[in-house]
Amino acid sequence: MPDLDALKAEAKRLLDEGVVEMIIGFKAGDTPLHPQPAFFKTVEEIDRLVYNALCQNNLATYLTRFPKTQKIGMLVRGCENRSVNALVIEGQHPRDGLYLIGVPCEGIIDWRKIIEKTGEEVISVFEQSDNTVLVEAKSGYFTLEKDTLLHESCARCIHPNPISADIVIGELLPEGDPTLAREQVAAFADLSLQERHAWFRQEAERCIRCYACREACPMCYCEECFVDHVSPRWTESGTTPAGMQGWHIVRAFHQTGRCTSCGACERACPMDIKMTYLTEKLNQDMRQKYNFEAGMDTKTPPPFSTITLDDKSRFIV
Amino acid sequence: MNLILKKDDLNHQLNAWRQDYEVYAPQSLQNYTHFLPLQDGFELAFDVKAHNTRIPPKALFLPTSEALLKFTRFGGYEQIPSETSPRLIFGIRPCDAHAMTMLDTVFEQERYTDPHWQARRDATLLVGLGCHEPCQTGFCTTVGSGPFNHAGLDAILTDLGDIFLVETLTEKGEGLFSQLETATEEQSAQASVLQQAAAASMPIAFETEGLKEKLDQNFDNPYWEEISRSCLSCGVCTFLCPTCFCFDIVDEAQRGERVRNWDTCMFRTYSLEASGHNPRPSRVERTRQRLSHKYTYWVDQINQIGCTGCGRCVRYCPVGLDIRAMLRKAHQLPSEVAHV
Amino acid sequence: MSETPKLVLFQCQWCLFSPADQEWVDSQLPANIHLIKVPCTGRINPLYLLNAVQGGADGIMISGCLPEQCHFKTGNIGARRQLEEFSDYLSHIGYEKERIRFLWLDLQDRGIIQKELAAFEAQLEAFGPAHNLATRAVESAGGANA
Amino acid sequence: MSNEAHNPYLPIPMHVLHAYYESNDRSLKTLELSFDDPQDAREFFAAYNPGQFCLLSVIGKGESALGVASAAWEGDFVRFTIQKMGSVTTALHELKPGDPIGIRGPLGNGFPLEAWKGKNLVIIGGGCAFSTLYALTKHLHHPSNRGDYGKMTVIYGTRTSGLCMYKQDIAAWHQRDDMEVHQAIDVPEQDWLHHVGYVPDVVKEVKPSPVNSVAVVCGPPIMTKYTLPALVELGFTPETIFTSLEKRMKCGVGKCGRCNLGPKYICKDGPVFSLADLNDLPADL
Repeated sequence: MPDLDALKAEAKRLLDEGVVEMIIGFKAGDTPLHPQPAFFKTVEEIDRLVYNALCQNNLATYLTRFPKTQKIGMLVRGCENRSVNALVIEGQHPRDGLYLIGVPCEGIIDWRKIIEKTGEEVISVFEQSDNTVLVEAKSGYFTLEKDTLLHESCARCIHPNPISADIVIGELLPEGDPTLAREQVAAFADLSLQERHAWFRQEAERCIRCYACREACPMCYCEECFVDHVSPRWTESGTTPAGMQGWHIVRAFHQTGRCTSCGACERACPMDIKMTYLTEKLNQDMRQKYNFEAGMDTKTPPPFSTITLDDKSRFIV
Repeated sequence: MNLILKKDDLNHQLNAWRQDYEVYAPQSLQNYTHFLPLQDGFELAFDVKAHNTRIPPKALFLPTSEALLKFTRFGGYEQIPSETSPRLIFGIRPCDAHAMTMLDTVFEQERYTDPHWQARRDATLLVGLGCHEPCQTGFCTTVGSGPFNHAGLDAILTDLGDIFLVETLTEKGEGLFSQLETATEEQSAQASVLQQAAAASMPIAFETEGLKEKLDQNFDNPYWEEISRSCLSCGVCTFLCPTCFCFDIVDEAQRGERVRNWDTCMFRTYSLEASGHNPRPSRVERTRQRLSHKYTYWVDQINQIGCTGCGRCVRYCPVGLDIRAMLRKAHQLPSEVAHV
Repeated sequence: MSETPKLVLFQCQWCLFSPADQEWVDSQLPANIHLIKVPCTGRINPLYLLNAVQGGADGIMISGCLPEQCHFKTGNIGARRQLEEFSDYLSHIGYEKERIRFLWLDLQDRGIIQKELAAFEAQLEAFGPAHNLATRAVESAGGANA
Repeated sequence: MSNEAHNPYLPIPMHVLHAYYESNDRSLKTLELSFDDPQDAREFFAAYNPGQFCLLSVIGKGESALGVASAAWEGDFVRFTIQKMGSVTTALHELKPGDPIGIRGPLGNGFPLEAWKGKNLVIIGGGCAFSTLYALTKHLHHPSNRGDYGKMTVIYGTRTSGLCMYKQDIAAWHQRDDMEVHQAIDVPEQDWLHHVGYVPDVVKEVKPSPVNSVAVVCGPPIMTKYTLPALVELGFTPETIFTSLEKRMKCGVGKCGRCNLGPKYICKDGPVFSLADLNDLPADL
C-alpha cells in the first residue's frame, strides 16, 4: 500500500503551489465498502483523501466533465493512467493540463466477494501488510486472503504501475503476467460456438439497461450514445433480447483499441453481468493483430483510426 | 388473524397455491435473488445479507419493457390484452410491498388508469415476509415504513424459527391460509416482541421532520452540486428503486410495436427536448429531481415520503453515493431562504 | 438444409466496374439476397452488420474494391480493419466467422460476384440457419431495413 | 377482459383531411384531421376545451404533444399546427390528405373558461405557441360564447411576417369591432403596418387594462419569461395571468413521470397554469 501521508503531502503541495486547481481522488464513503470519488479544491480538504483497495472506480471517467483549460491533478493507478493517455490521444484533455499522481496498484477488491465470503453485513475493512484483509462483520472478525478478493480484471492485470505519471508514490510493482489474460480469452474461445453463445446470452439478458457500465467507463464520453440515437434507431430500445444483446455487443466493440482492461464497467454493474470477456477478446485481438495496447503512450492512435496501405496483404481472403 | 405455518410445510403450501396461482418467490439467479415463478423442484433463496431481491418486485407489475400496442397493417393500432391470470407473490419484503401502494396512486387514478398495471395488481396477492434482522443499508423505519409494515400486503409472515407466524391482513389473505391452525397467544406475543425488536434495532438514518421544507426552500443551493459531484448519471438507483416508475414510450418500427421501457430522470436524454433545450442538463438538476421527487413532491401529492427505505440505491450505487448521507446533509441547509 | 439461406449483400457502389454485373445485382438478385448498396465499404458501420445478424441473416457478404482502387482512397482499408474485427468478435459470441464474407474486387473483374454469391450460398446451406443472434422478431432477413 | 374503453395509451384512429404549410419557410404545417368513427368525434368534442393538447402518433416514429388549434364549433375535425423539430414532427410534416394518423386526447385541462366569464381577455402569443390561443379566440368568436366575455385584445408576435400563422383569419380579425388585434414582428419589414418589436415591449406599448381582466400568455420560454413581469407591472395580479407550459411528454396521462414539475404533472395538472400556481412550483423548466 502506498504511504497515504506521502500522497496527501504531494496533493497538498500541488494545490498549495497552484500547480493544479483540483485533485480527483477518493474520500471515505458513507458505507464501509464504498469509498467515493472526490474532488479536492483546497489544501484543507485533502485531509479527507483516502486510498485503499476498495476504491473501485476508474477516476479517468470524470476527466471529460471538466473544461480542457482546467489544470487537474489526478490519482492514477496503472489502468487509470492508461485511460488518461487514451483520452489524451482522443483530444479529451491536454496532457500538460494534467498532473498525474501515480500509485502502483495491488489490485482492487471486489466488495461483492467480501460479502460473499463473510455471508453477512460488513462493518469495516482493514488491509493488513501481510496481504490479508481483516473484515469486521456483525458476528465478528474475518481474515481473508486479499488475492481471493481481487476483481477478476485486477487478478490478470498486466500493468499495475502508472506508466506516465508525473510522480509515483510507493514502490513499483513487478509487471503482471500477460499470459493470464491471453489464456482466459483462449479458454473461452475453446468452448463450442453454442456454449459461448449460451454464456453471452445468459449474461446479456440480465441487463436492465441502466447504463452504469457506460457511465463508469472513461472511454464512454460520447455526447450522444448510439442507444440514445432516435433516427435511425440503431438497436432495440428495451430489455428485449435484441436490445440487451445489441447493447452489450456494441458497447464493448466501441472500446476496441481503447479499453485499458480496468474492469470498471463490470464493477459498476448492479446485475453482476460479466463484460470483460468481451472487451478482453478485443484487446487480445488488437495485441495480436496490431501489436497495440491502449494507453501505453499519448501518441499512438488506436488501430481503427490508423489506416495504412500496408494492410493490403490481409485482403486476400 | 394469526396462524401458524410450519417451515416443513412451506413447500407443500407453495405447491398447493400453484394449483390456483402462478406463484412467484425469490430464487437465486447468478449471485443474487430474483422473483421467479415457481417450477417443479424449486428452491427458495432468501438473500441473508441484502434481504431484498436485486430487482424490486415492481418489475412484475411494470416490466422493464413491455409492448403497449401493436401496429396493424393498415396504419392502425391494436391493444395488447393485459395479463389477468391470478398470481401470488410470496416472500415480498414489507418495504417493497409498501412501495406498491404508492405506485397505485400513480397508476390507478380517477381520470386515467393504466390498464396493464391495474389488471396485474387486481390479479396478484402479496404475501410478505418481515425482516427480523434488518439490513444494513435499509432505513425503512426512518421514512415511515418498517421491517414488519403491513401496507400493501395480504398477509405477513414472521420467522419464529421452525414456524412462520402468519398474520392475515385482508380477506384474500385469509383465504390463502384457511387450512392453517391458529397461533397460540404465546406465539403471537413472541412474534410481536421480535417485530418490535427488529424495528427498534434500526437506527434513525436521518431526521424527516422539516426535511421537505429544507429541500423545498433550497432549490438553488450549491448543496445539490456538492452531493451530485461524483454521480455518474447512470440508472442504478432509480431502476432498482421500488417506488420509481418513470417510463419511456418508444416505437419499435421493426417489431411493429409501441413499447414502454423503464426510464430514469438520471439520464441526460430523459428530459431533453427536440429543440435541444434540456430543463435538467446536468447531474446537479437530475439529482435534485430524484431527491426532491421522493422527499418533497410525493409528500405534496400523497402526504407520504416516496421512499420506503429499502436501501438498494445505497448498496448498488457504483460510486457509493448514499441517499441517507445526502439527506442528513440537507438538514444543514438554511431554512429561511426565500424561494426563487 | 431445405431452407434457402437468407443473405445480405452490402455492396460498394464502385466495386462492380462492369455495367452487366451491376445490372445483375440491381435487378436480378435472387429473392433470398437482400441488397444494401453503400457509397463505399467504409460507410458500413458495424451496427449495420449487427442489424442484419439480429434480423436473421444467415450470411453477410461485403463486396468492395481492392486496396489502392478505393474511390475514396482508404475507405476499404478502414472498413476491412473494423469489419473483420467485428466478424471475429461476433464469432466469439455465437455467429460463425464464415458467415461474414468479404469480396474484394479488382476493377478488371467480370462476372465474379455471381459465382461468389452462389458459392457462399452453398456454404451457408451446409451451415444451416443462424439462430444464435437472430433475436429480432421479423419475418424476413434484412427485411429489418426493407 | 377488455379494457378497450379505458386504455389511455390507445390512439383514436383518424385521417388527414387537409394539410398545408402555414409559414413561408415551410417550418410550420397545419394538419386538419377527421375522425374515422363518428362516435369518437362525439366523445372528443364532448370533452374538448381550448387549451388542451393531444398526442399525435405516427406509426414507427412515436408521439408528439401538440396543442389543439381549432374550436369545437368549426366542424368535426381537429386542427394542429406543427413545427418541424424532431423525428416525429418531421414525419408529421410528410403526411398527406388521406393518410391515417392516431391521436390521443384531448389531454390536460385547457383554459378555465368558466371562471373567466364576464371578464376582459388579453390574449398574448408568440410564434407557433399561438395555436392554442387561436383555438381560444375561435371558440370565443362563436356567437353563443362571445356574449359571456368582455373586451378581447389579441397580441401576436412572430419573428417575421412570413412566420405568422392563420394569416387570413387574423386579417379578418382586424376588421372585427368586437376585438382589438395587435400584430408584431421582431425586425422591421417593408409594407408591415403593425408593431415592430418583441412581444413584452409590445405589451408595454399596448398597455392592456388589468381591470376585470385576465391575461393568457403562450409563447417561447424567453418571451414568457419577460412578458409575465411586464403584465405584473401593468397591474395584473398573479391569479389573473395564465400561461401554458410545455415539457417533454410521453404518456400524456400522468404516469410516465417525464413532465413532472414539482408535485404537478404538466400533462394532467396543466398545461395551463396561473402565474400564482407557477410561483409555488420549482423553476425546473
